[in-house]
Amino acid sequence: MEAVVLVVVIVMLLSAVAVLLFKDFLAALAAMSVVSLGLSFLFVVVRAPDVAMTEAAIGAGLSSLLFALALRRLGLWRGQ
Amino acid sequence: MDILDNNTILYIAAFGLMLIGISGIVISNHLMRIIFGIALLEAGANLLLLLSTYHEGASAPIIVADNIPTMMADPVPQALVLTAIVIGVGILALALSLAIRVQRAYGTLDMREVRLKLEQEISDEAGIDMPSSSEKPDDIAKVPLNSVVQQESGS
Amino acid sequence: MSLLVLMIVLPLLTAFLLSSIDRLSTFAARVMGPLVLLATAAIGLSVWPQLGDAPLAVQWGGFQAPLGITLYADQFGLLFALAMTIGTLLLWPRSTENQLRSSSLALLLAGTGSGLALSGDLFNIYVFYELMTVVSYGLIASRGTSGSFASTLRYLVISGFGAALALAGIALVYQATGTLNLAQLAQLAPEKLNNLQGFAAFVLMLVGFGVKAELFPVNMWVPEVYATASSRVSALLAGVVSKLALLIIMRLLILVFHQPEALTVLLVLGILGVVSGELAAWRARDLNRMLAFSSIGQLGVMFIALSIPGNAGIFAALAVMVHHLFLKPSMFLLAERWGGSIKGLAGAAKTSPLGAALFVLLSLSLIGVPPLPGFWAKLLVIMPLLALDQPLYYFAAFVILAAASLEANYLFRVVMKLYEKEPAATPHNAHATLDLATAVFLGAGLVAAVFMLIPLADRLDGIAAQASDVSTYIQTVAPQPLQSGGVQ
Amino acid sequence: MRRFTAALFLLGLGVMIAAIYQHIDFSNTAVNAGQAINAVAAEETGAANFVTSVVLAYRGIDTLLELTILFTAAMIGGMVLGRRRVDAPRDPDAGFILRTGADLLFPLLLVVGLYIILHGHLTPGGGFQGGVILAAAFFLPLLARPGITLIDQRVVSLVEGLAGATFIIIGLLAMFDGKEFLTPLLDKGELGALISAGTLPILYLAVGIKVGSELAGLLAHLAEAEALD
Repeated sequence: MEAVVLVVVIVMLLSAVAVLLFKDFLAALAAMSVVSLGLSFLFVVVRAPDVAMTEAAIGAGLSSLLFALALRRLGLWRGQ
Repeated sequence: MDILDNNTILYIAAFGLMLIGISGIVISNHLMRIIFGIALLEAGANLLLLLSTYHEGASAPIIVADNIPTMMADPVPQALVLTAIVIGVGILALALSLAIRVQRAYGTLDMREVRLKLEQEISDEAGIDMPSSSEKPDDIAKVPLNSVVQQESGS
Repeated sequence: MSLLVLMIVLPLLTAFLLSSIDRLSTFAARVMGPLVLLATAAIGLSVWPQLGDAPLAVQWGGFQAPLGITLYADQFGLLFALAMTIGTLLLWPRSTENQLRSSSLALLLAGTGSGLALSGDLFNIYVFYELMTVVSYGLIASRGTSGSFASTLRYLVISGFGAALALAGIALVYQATGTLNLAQLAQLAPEKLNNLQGFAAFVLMLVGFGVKAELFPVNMWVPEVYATASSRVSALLAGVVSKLALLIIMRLLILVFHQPEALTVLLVLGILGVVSGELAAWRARDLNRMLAFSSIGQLGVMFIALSIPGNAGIFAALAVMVHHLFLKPSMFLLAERWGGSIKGLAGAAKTSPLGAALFVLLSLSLIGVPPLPGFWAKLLVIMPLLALDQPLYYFAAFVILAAASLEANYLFRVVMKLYEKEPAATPHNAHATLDLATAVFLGAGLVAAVFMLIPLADRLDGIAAQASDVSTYIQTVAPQPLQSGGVQ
Repeated sequence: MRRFTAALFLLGLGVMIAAIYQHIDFSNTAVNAGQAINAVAAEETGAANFVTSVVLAYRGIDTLLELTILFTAAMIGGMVLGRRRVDAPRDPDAGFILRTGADLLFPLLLVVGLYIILHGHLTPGGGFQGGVILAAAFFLPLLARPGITLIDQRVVSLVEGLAGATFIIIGLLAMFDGKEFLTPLLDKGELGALISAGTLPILYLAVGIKVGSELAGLLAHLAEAEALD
């Protein structure tokens, strides 16, 4: 269990750094979702299923959607 | 794994997220990155709040079929984090809406430029010369509109 | 059961329903907001006298003290809850474009402001504070200019940063004590929070809640916001909302954080606030920004007052707060039509003699010229500072005096312009009747205070004494002691 | 230079955090308000999910304020972004697959969302999580067919107003009963049954509808905002 948690934390922190370093905002957004999903896993580890569900739905899902919509309106969406 | 028990790893994650978030806010100038930084900082603070009374071996604070566990996790921080996450998404949406309007008006999301243009607008409205700012970076003033955004997103 | 909760809940309910009411009748929606605030102000005033003897604790949802959320009403809290409600009523936003939304926002501001002043639970304070912040964004942005959007955005970034730090501070407090109830925290703090962790929590929360209280390093938003928001909104934010944030810091300082380092931090940040604010105000060339910077300076004086240990500090801070509460909104209302460069104000006294006379009176009180309340408020800060007999406190007293002379310099510059014989090239607008009436009303309050100085001081001293009485707070709330495996 | 200062600042911050971490005492975490709530929550509120008890009963006012924050944010979002011009360019139609997918998913998401909301007092989940799914359900058709008006704006504002008002009115009903604001009413029922925990499921339904409508509104505002030409 500890090994899994350690791996998730490392991936999460690396993605968090990547959010700030990626030049492409879409890639940064993807890294942000990875952070949210990792966080959601950690919430399960600390026995908070309600919070984990919320983080997955809001942090990884809804926030990313909001960011994506905004990036498109701001002209920072490279895939377009 | 004596030094790296579960608790330590989780605390490192929480403080690490907060530190990375703060660096994002302090170092970058582009608004989107600052918003990302705030989101990371909030995520770290949420995790810290949940960890505040975390006990290894506790079960989730839910009773399933009359089976009352001996040790349940503390439900209070969970409720608090639930609240904080929802507040966070509300403010995030607001920040993004404002960002769209500000970019439409000023043509940039670089916060230093936004600040300069804001000063300019206030001064124009008041009918006075712009106060000389000591922080005014020369390179910024010369860069044409939009190009900073493209530099950030492109290449 | 106490009707006091209605002060918070009724404005929220009305705000939710306002757009639906508007579809039925526009007139009803227009008068509904002020009427509800009148009613809640009446409720608050009716509770006021009974709080003099004993404060009141109400448990939301009827759950026991450390489990549920406490609403704690003493005269200190209720004073500012009433200030918020009545202040919103006096400064009711008048926006032509977004009237309905502005009304909803004003109602929400009154409700959350009252709740913030009366809350007795750490996380509940955080949520109230966040709601108040979001409502302020709306009020600032309701002006609809690109400048107001940009300043709101910059304000949002600073606030978001501060709020996340405050949340981390709350996490540290809960980790150490296992409770969020302020009364229980007051019981446990000497044992569990008198250490580095407690100090870190204090600093984090100070930065978080200090954003609204215009605390020194996190007040970059102040001049921009007050220059771009409408005058009524600036008056509300500078006059009342900043005091509520200060009230939170005062409560935390009285009940939870007793480290001597905490006071030093406040003192240093206060001094820096006074110096930076007054210098910037001195350099400002338009009235709105001058008032904004001077407000930073005034809040700095309040932080200095807070750093005085014991009852004297609370009393002094309260006096300065109440003085500023009357003075700043009035000044911002006068600045409504006098926006723009100070040079352009030449001869404005001719078009609005009453406004100019009032501005002179307010300036004199702000500087602290003897018979006016501002003098006594500053005296209350400086006397205990000198009595403490420590170099840093002496320095603070010196800074306040030096700031007064700077204030005199830049305010008289404005006054001289107002009474200049040569009128400016562009004609001045006279003040809107309602703005001027409100400003005169607030100014009359200041003049009245001159004649009731002794009873007023007694009353404020009583409120300060009640606010700084930790044992009464604990007894009134009476939280059940926590034990492993449940309450006793 | 700027980067260097920032790096120095962060280094200092890191050292400070490490120092604080050294002083955190992990020993006394068993004594806290949460454990006290765990001991009495089943009896006092009748909900099997104690987080729900805390969110809706013990700290119900926090939840009300949180809904108000969403309400305010949605209102300001609408105010800031404004109405779109009629002649503003629209996004292209999303194509057959997404359209059909959206049509199929809409009822499914609706049912799942409501299920999660109504079981919030028994299992993990509740008004917030379910509300997000409801928001997604109503937003999906908008994504598939840009420019359609799925629901009347007046209906939306009525629904969100009423959902918030329901929460407050349930709280006020307790006051008419002589109890404090937001005291849970009605029979607590059998622990673990669908119809139990008194007014808590009704409150969660109000929360879910409120969260769903506000978030859908925010998403729609952002999606409808005009692109930068």
